[in-house]
Amino acid sequence: MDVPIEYFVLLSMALFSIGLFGILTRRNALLFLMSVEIMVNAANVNLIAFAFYHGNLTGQVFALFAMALAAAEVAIGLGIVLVLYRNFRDVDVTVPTTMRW
Amino acid sequence: MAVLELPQWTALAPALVFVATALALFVIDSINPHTRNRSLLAGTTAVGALAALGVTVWFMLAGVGTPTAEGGLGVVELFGGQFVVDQMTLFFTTVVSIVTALVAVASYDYMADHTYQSEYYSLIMLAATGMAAMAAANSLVTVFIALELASLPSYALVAILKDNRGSVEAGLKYFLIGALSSAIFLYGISLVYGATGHLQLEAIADNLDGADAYGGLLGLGILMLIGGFAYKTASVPFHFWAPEAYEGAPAPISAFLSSASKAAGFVIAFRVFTTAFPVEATTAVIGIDWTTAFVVLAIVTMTLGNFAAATQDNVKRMLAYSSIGHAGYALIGLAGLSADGGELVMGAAMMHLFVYGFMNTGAFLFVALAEYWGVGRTFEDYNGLARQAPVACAALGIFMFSLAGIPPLGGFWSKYILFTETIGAAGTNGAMLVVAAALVVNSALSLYYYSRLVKAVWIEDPIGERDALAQPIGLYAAIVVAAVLTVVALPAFGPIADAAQQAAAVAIG
Amino acid sequence: MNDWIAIGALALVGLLIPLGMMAVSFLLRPSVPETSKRATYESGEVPTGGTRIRFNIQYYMVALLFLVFDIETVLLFPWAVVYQDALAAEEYGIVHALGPMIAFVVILLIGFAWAWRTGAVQWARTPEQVEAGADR
Amino acid sequence: MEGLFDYAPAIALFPLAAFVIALAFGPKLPKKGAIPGIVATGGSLLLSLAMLAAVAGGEEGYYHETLFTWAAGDAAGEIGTDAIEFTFGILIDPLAALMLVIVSLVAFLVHVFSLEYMNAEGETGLPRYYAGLGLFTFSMLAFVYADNLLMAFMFFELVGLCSFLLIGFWFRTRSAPSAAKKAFLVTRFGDYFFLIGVVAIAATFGTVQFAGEDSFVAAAAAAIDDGGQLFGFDAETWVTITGLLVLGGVIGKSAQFPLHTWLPDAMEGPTTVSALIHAATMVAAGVYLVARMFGYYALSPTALAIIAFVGGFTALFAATMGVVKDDIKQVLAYSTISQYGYMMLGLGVGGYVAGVFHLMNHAFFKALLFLGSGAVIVLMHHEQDMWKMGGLKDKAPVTYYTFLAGALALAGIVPFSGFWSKDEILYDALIVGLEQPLIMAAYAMGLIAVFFTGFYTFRMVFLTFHGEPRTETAEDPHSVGWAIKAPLLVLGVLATVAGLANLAPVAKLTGAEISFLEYWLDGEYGGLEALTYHSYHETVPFEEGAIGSETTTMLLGAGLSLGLALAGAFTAHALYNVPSPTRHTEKLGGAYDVLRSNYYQDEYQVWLAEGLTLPVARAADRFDQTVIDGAVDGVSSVSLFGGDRVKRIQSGIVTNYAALLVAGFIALLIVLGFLGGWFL
Repeated sequence: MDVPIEYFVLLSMALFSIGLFGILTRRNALLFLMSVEIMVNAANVNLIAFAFYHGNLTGQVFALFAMALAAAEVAIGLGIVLVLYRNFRDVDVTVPTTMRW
Repeated sequence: MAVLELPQWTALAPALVFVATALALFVIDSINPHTRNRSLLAGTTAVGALAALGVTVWFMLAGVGTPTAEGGLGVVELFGGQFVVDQMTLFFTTVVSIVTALVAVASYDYMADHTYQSEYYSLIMLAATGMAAMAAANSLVTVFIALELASLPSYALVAILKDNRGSVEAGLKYFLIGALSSAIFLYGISLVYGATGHLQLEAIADNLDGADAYGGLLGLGILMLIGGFAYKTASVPFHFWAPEAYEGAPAPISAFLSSASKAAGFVIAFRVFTTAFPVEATTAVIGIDWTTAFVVLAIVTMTLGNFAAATQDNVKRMLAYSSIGHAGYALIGLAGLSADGGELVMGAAMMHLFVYGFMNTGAFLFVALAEYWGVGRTFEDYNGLARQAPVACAALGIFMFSLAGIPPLGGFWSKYILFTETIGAAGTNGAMLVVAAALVVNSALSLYYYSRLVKAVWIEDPIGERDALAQPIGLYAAIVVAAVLTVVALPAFGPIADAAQQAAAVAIG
Repeated sequence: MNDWIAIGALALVGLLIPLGMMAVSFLLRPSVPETSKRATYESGEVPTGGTRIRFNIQYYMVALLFLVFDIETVLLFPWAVVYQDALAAEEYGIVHALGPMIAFVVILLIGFAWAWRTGAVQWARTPEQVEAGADR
Repeated sequence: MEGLFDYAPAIALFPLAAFVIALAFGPKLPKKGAIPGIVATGGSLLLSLAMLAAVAGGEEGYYHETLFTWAAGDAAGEIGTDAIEFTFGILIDPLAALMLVIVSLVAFLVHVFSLEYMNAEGETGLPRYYAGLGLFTFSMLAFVYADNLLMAFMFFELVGLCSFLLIGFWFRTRSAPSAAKKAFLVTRFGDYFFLIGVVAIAATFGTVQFAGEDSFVAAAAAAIDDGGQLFGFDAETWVTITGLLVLGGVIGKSAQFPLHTWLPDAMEGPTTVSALIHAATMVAAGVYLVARMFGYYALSPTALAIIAFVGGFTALFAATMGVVKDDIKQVLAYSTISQYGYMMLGLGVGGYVAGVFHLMNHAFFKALLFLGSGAVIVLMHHEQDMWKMGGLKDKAPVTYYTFLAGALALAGIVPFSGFWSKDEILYDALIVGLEQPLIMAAYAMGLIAVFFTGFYTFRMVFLTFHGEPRTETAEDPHSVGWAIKAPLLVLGVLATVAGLANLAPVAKLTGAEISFLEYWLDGEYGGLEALTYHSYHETVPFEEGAIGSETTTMLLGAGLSLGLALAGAFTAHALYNVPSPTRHTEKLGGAYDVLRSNYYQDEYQVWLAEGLTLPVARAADRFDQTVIDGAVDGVSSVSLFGGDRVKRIQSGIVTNYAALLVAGFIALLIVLGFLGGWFL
């Protein structure tokens, strides 16, 4: 199989952009989190594709770490979303604006 | 000294001490769930931080990181170059551990009524571990892991006051921007990896010329890395979390984040950009000098931070913006790098971060004290505090004037050296003159709002009647120690400057 | 011919079959709109309350713990793959190969023990425990 | 003898102690601080005499010691040493030792005189007076033995301050404070140039030492020999420029044209102060400074010629104004200006010995005259107008005869001291003037001034002491005590015989080696080689001529000046030594008004201040108020406004943050990508 590396980069960039789009448009905290996960996975796609391309395993191993960290991040994020809901009765990220300027 | 006989991995001892302390706290809490034994918890934390400090200082004295040619033990490389322990590592580990110790001591009083005691302290220790690891990270893998290790506990720490809307809001914003930034950072890493095929910093530098075909890709990757560092150091345009996070977080955590976390962010930025992307070689590949980006960021960051700070009413938020401004000053260290050196500028930036670590921690701890007293948040609320708490307010005066850069305090010397070195660097990079001008203008502006606080505390009359103020021993001790360190930084400035310059020189190689 | 054509055909068929079934069903079924048909199914009982119910917080705790150990496994895999080779290699002893992973697992275990002790995996609390931990 | 030099700092420190004592305990002391002052200045006098002896009898013959280094740096000069040091040090060579004796002697006598003059009539604020005198004496002595230009400058300023304080001693009157301010401002104006000169010299040569290997004088000489450039000028031109800058301070302090206007007004101070500060010592500081760094001026013929010409002009100019004054102190003030003009003339033509000689003599006879006038004022119950005096000769013989001795010295009548020194100056000017037209002009002015000097001096004497008493107070004068008479007698003797120190014409005629002062300043009795008369004489670039033989020239010049002085004296005798003299002013016609108004010097300076400086200052103020302040205020309000706008970016809504973050990132990406060519 000989898919040029550019395609993977394009794929990952598309994923990244989709994630970014989600972050910019979604107000729901969970969707926000999911969008971030998409971006992280875009990076993982890159890492794995380039690991294949360069013929070393560094990228793949790093992708594993990235996944672990993303999971940890989500765990924290969910906790924060939980206390957010408790305090603001909503998971809309645009609601908490007590501090500004 | 005995360092020689130790196994290699012990070079990471400061970080290991931190993590061991965190685990010890978990064990303590497991033995006696939900323990409220503050002395034990805060004490363990402080002892752990001081132990890490002791080890670091011992390493420094023993000559770890000092080039062997000068009689030192040389730079220690670990795990195939994934970690490196050199002078810069030790320099910044010192900052992190001192700030951690101060924060732990101050939290003894500040968090007295809090439910989650052991969690709080162990999260601090884990974050400190991350920061110490950041100082030693020498590969984009370890950089990212360490960065996340520092960030994740920080999110939780900011939001730890679960019933306080401000704290939760701050945590949410910090987390969301942090998650976005780390995603961008990770993507940047993947692009750099794609362009060079390596994640270890020296290996990246060695393979830069092989990345000719991917100049744009590498450039975008580097830019995304800059984004990640900008987030960690609260620099424009990734600074948006900072004002809210610092304002909403418990004040000792604000101190911790704005001092230690920022310093750690800078150390990896310094290391990545000096080791992995040497200016000349990188410019050849990506077609542009990346210092340009830092010149722009430094100017914009310091200007935005100071300008926004000038009109704040809320003391904590003012300090938050001023912290952004100081990030701008420290960014000069990267902006001033050039093909034929720049270690002087970077050393000056490191000095500034060192001194800033104390004075800014102290300032935030004073806010912690004010919150402990419950006097309110605005400048007016602080009016006339000096009559009731002269010692703490004298310390505040020291912090403010040092932050503003008034002689003869430590902040003046670091800023002064930064300024002269910036001017010196203008020989190779004309834009540095603009940076120097911005530095001066912003310092002048900063004096306005710093002195405003001093004036409020010392000169103004209190607005209303105030009850007698308690004198929490932990907070007072931390503030006084921070003030003493700020003042002591003056006679000690020679050694600090030497250490910073040497560390920068070794890092740039 | 290209391999892709087969894939394309498969995708097409995969799409057509459910759509076709739905279309056939739509054409054949009688249409009798009734409010009870829209009600939440609760085993024949009359439904009470809204469809959105709050889950016990323990679901979250357990989910998090699951996540942690799930990820642990991910990190165990590459280690397991190279373990034999590492033992076989001269320069790495068993301490070098096994030590880090033991440290990793120990850290996890400490965390797990702490979570257990502080009640993260406790599904329900007895009245005494509720009493004791009222402030949590 | 050498060990004595270790006590040199005490010379200045004694009066400083007196200052502190008078300030701290003055009101409680019996004589309100006079006694400590007398003791201290007496001690200074004894020590100064000991220094004189030590210089004369010592091995080295001088004392040069750095006592305290208060700043040292790496700032390299344009040439010279690569590190600069600012120090306090003491340099006692023959010149300084002589001056120390003069200053401490006059100060001592003035202190004694004050005991009666000031303490007599329930004067208030005496501790302030004695403190001022003590501080002045301290500053002046320290100035005299300063071993570098910067230290000299500091004490130069300090004596100026003391002068200000003492002129304004009677600060409740209207005129005294204004005179004090005028004195301060005018001398400050000159000092301003002095300061620039100090900085220029320090920056050029990297040293401000007067003497020794690393003095700026030596450095300047070396620079001229090298023929290099200094700050884009020829070395000599630059030396001239810096020398003239320093000369600004000299002109201000020694009341030379055009900065002389403060001195007559300074007579508002107590007469003792006038005697000490505005006649004998402080005003001499300027001339002394020229003598001190004479080696430097000697390098520049231009600077010397300017000094000479200014001196000669001032001598004549002030003498003419002295002719029409009615106030006894005013006459003396103008004569002081005139006499310092002579000294400048002497130094300017290279007559180092003559200048210093006249400085010494003048210190004695002018202090005498001022103290004498003080005695007259006491006699006259504080009346200073000479037209209200007359006939005091018989009622106060001691005052009269001592005053007469001083007057004869001032007029330059042989054999009183003033004759010898003035004659030497004029002789030096003449021999140089024969080769240099400009100096000749200066000489001519000096010569004409001799006539006026003789005239106004004896006009003063005759109006005051001779004729019939013109008022009731003059008929029944107040009596004076020993504290007034004793200083008068001492000074009277000195004014009469001080000429013996350097009887140069006699020496030339007879061949006897009796020009002691010349030997003294020439290092015959010890001193620094570079600071000796013959060393200077070699450096001074003027040719010397003669009319016939040297002796002829000398006799001719002496005869001419003596004749003119006598002519002036006899004119005064004819006009005023009558029982009831009249003013004779109508004979002067329109010139009277000009002279009476001091050549409108004050008017034009006031016009300069009000017509020129004030509008400029107003414009500058307007500029400062509007443009500068406006800019500063503008910057601050723009900053605050900008800060207010900037912080609005922080909208509080986290999705906005994400959007702005991405936007900022993309902006950076576009800029860098565009510059780096990533999109191509």
